[in-house]
Amino acid sequence: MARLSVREAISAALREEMYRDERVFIMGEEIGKWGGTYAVTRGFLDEFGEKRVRDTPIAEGVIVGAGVGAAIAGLRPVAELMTINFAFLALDQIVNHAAKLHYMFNGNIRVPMVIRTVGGGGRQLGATHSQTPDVVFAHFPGLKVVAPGTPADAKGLLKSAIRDDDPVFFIEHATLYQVKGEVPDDEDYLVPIGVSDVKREGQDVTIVSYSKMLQVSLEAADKLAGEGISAEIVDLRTLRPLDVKPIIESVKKTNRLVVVEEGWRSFGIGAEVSSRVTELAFDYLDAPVRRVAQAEVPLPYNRRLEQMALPQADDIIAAVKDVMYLR
Amino acid sequence: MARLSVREAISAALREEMYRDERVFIMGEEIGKWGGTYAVTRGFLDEFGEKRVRDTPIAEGVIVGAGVGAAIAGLRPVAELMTINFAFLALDQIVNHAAKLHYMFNGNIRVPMVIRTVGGGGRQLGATHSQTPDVVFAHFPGLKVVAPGTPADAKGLLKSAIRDDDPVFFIEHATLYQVKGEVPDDEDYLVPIGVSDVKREGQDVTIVSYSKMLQVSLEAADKLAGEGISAEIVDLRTLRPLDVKPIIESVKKTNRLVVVEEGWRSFGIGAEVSSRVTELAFDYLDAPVRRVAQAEVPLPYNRRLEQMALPQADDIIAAVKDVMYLR
Amino acid sequence: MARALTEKSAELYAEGKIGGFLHLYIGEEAIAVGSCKALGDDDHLLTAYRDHGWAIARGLDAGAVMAELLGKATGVSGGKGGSMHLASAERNYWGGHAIVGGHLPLATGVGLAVRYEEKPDAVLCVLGEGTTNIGYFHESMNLAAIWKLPVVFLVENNQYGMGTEVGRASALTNIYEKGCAYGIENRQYNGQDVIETYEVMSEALAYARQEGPVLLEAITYRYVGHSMGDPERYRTKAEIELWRERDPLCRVEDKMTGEGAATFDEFTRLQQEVAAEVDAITKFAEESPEPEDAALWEHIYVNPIGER
Amino acid sequence: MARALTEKSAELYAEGKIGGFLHLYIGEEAIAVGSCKALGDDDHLLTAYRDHGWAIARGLDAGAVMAELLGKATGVSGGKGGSMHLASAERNYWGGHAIVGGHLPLATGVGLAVRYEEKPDAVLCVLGEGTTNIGYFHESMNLAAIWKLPVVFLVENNQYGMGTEVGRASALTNIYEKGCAYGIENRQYNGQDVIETYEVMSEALAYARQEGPVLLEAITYRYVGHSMGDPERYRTKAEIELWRERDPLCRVEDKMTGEGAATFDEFTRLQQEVAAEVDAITKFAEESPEPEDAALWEHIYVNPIGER
Ligand SMILES: Cc1ncc(C[n+]2csc(CCOP(=O)(O)OP(=O)(O)O)c2C)c(N)n1
Ligand SMILES: Cc1ncc(C[n+]2csc(CCOP(=O)(O)OP(=O)(O)O)c2C)c(N)n1
Ligand SMILES: [Mg+2]
Ligand SMILES: [Mg+2]
Repeated sequence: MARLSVREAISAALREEMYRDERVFIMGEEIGKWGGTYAVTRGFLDEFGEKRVRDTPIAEGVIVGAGVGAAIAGLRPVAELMTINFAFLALDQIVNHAAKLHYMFNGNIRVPMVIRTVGGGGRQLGATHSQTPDVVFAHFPGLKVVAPGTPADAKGLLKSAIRDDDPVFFIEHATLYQVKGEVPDDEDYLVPIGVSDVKREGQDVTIVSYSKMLQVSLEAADKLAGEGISAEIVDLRTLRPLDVKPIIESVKKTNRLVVVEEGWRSFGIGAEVSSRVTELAFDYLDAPVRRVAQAEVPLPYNRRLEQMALPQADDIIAAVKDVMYLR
Repeated sequence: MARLSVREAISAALREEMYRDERVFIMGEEIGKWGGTYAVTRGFLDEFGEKRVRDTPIAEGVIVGAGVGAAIAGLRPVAELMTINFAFLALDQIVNHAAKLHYMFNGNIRVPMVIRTVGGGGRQLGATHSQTPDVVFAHFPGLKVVAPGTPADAKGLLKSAIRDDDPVFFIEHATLYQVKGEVPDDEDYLVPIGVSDVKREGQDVTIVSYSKMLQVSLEAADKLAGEGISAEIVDLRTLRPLDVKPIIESVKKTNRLVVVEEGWRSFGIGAEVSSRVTELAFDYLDAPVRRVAQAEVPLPYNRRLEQMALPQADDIIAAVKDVMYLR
Repeated sequence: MARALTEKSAELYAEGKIGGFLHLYIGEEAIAVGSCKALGDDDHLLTAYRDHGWAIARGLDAGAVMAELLGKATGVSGGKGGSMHLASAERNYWGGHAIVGGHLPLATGVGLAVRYEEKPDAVLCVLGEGTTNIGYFHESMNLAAIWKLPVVFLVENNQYGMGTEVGRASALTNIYEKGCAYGIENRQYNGQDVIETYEVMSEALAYARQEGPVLLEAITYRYVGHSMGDPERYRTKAEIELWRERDPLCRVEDKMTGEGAATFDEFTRLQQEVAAEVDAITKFAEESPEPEDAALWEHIYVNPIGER
Repeated sequence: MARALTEKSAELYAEGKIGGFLHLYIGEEAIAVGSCKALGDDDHLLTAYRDHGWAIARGLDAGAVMAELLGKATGVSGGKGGSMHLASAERNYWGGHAIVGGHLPLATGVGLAVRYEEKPDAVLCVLGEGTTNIGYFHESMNLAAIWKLPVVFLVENNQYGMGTEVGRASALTNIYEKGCAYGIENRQYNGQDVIETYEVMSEALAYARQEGPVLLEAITYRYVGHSMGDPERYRTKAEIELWRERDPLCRVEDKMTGEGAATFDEFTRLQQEVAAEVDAITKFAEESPEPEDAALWEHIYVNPIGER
């Protein structure tokens, strides 16, 4: 075990997999000379050389598309999109190509690639640079979508993603990189894709969350504990395919559910979780599911307004009290 | 009143608005000389000339983006994307530009434009050409998203969209164009954006749907009536902003809800409807909400497989019986 | 052969046995035949949706191609891809693709893999002239150029993108000149001539293997509509007739008989053989089974994860 | 003035009063100043995120610009846009935009509106050299060319896109040559010279009004990091020094004093006046109120629809 930040955990995963498999390489804007805009790949260019650490032009479509092509031809590319906001420029490659070729060609073509990107708000970057549109990607069959919330999961899931034979869309969070935690050193430490995880046990209410909002939910749970409320926290980790089993089990115990996501509420991640739980555990629910999410506005630059729009620990606490009929 | 097909209704709306307002013009691939791939704009080039009926290169990004620019500068463009599958190539312009400029510039910039496009499967066009990813667009604040299911709504909503000062994403359906119905002749016949509509009254169960699936739901309701089950059908018509009031009212009466959409179930339109109803009318529900949707696969070419994957009237009937505990 | 098969498929489409879109290649066959002749077995090929001719020329089993058009389990894509999505991993044919320009980045990536693994192969990427106006073209050409990838981009300039004449959509009508913005080798040639195609393509592939990308423009014409059902309001009968005179098949026939390389009788015999083969293929395809219901759920993922 | 204001904003950023990204324009000011001098009041302007210099040069109120950087209600975008999103409908300045290349299609559309309404105006669209590699560049240039839209695309070639030298990302390093793929007028010039900028821009605008699009390349350099916080591992101090010698401000000063058009004293006085003004502006901005909470919900739509 080592104590690593999410940034270090992701770097370690990339480095280990690049040593393990010659076919793994990374490409993207500013990942080489600059060292990655979030410093995840600092030093990689010197360590692995220009062949395996490829700075690209600003051209998101061909960054992903060339990754798809290289994967088809047998390599295992890790293509980086500097932020998820720019992933829209590559959406056609992601959902019409990466996600569909294997099925459309009846298994004759494989696309073993990872698309790494960074989402999230809270850094005053304005409406176009602060989005959390994870749900958009999670909607497409053929893609696997992963969004870790701790250093250990970040490492284990990224390693799994690189070893996976399917296209994986891997979403990091801009304000999680500094978060630290214990991470196994084992070079074969893998966290399985498609398995939700109970991050904190509790009795009174279930909070479902992922990525940055996992950390905020943990913070809320601490405060709630101080008020004598015991919250169980389930971390989705993978958005597609969605693993609801641990959520259902938890809800059967707590009978109350709050879903927390950073993105907009309407047509968001929480809607799916809420619907599934209602479908599968209707009779166990003592209160309607509550969703905590971003105010439905393009995120403003002003710091106060931005923070108003983003879900905070206090919003989670309020929602928990709502489903417990404590207000 | 005249009996028009959806195609004729949309043509009429475009034509009337182009006569009413000189600033309205249409642009897109094959809309001029070819007359539109779905023949919606047949004859328009001769009628209005090259200035107002503009064939474009195959370049979805600039088709939408030039529309946004022209709208900023005071025109009222109607940009056509040949199908919604190609809208992914313009997603950045749609959600990062059209949807955000007004807010980001604090009201100083307006984007009064319509993006018309065509979605839906069932024509054996294969995985990349058969999608119904309406939910992707509905997720973004700043955009209005409209998807009519009848000729009258198609006409009234398109006219409203063109007169609206905000960007409207207008989704037609490839297999709805032939559907006929009564359409008011009045040149100021408008259907308001953001208002769901009860299309059939009933007592036993509420079916929520829109676009093509509205027609399939009506068909299912007819069959159900034969079995003595009375279904109320609410047509969403607008996906953003979503109007749930008529749904809640209906559920308070029927106590049962089935949501029908053509797209994939996970993170789909139905998830949001289901969540909202559970939030707002939890105590009125006698059964968990059921969703009927597309099998979560990239749609296959083979006709039988494709039809298996798409929601059919029989699937709706089965879901209705489920929520009525009749099986 | 490609011609006959395509004409047969048009018949089947008309009979309603083929669904979806069907983009015929009639008039442009010389390009596929000449090019595939120049391609090595280990070279790679990617095309757009007008892919029947290419699939046949690349040596895919004609029965499996026809079966795919009919959506049968024996089709090259198991009936799931359809006419726009023919492919064969064995023949390094990475597909027909239906999103205009979407396969250009893919081809660039295949080229990257070839260089990465230090192989001597080349990649042929086929596109229409209308496709050169989309952003993908620009991004792919630029990346291929700076990384010196072994990709030949072959533009089939058949004068129209659906109903749009080249000059109405593209600032340059000599498409090959667009190579200037990437400082790459480029050339225009007569796509109706199978021999010229072969020669130009051989040279381009050799250059690509050694140096980097090439942009070729084959001047050609499609005799028929963009896809089945095209009303063709955008061009005249006279224009089509003009091009029919330059038909690539007649050209070969004239040339070979003229040079004494083959006799008229030999051609007639060949045509009869082809007709017989097409019948056999069609029979095979028509009699092939539909995919099983279970096929709907197969190949979504290589490593499926049960939703729990 | 632009320089002084920008330097002040860097200070404020360092003090934590400005959030988000802050992209400085130091070293490139001659381009904005010379260009805006050439623009008419009714002409249109669109830029990327490196927009402070442009906003000032286009005549936006400097106090409102500084207030925007501080996220204040008095900012040009009410504090909602931030440093990358300055705009003014009155000055036909349709914004700073933060998505690389995203404003090129917009500028094309503004040009379309100008032609549609048969107005005599032109559109100036400013972009970086790194931006010429994205698909939007290609699609916009082509559309502007075939429709002969009155748009001047001005590339500020400051040698880097973030940490990437022009030649590592672009097949052509003389960016203006990319115009060849669209058959349009194009030219490279010295962006460090305000007078030359003015002259070249005046000519380009005149041409655009009459004929159609122009691609200009201004050779320039940014003295500072891409944005505040750039570690600048990708270039040497010596390179920066070399360019500092070509500083556009010193250039003007040298030239005007050399020609006797102004004295050294006059320049010193000007600098003092500017410093005083910057102080006043900063004070105004700092003392301005924050936006109200209600602002969060305003301007999502022009025609809002209550969710029912
Ligand atoms: C991104 C995208 N936009 C539009 C279409 C619709 N479409 C299919 S083929 C075509 C014309 C392509 O013309 P060209 O590149 O000249 O190829 P050709 O069909 O002439 O071989 C269009 C517009 C599409 N499939 N994908
Ligand atoms: C679509 C997109 N991709 C990536 C980025 C991140 N990014 C911001 S500025 C920039 C470099 C742009 O370089 P250039 O066009 O030369 O402009 P300069 O900053 O030098 O003025 C990049 C990659 C972005 N904002 N948008
Ligand atoms: Mg063509
Ligand atoms: Mg630059």
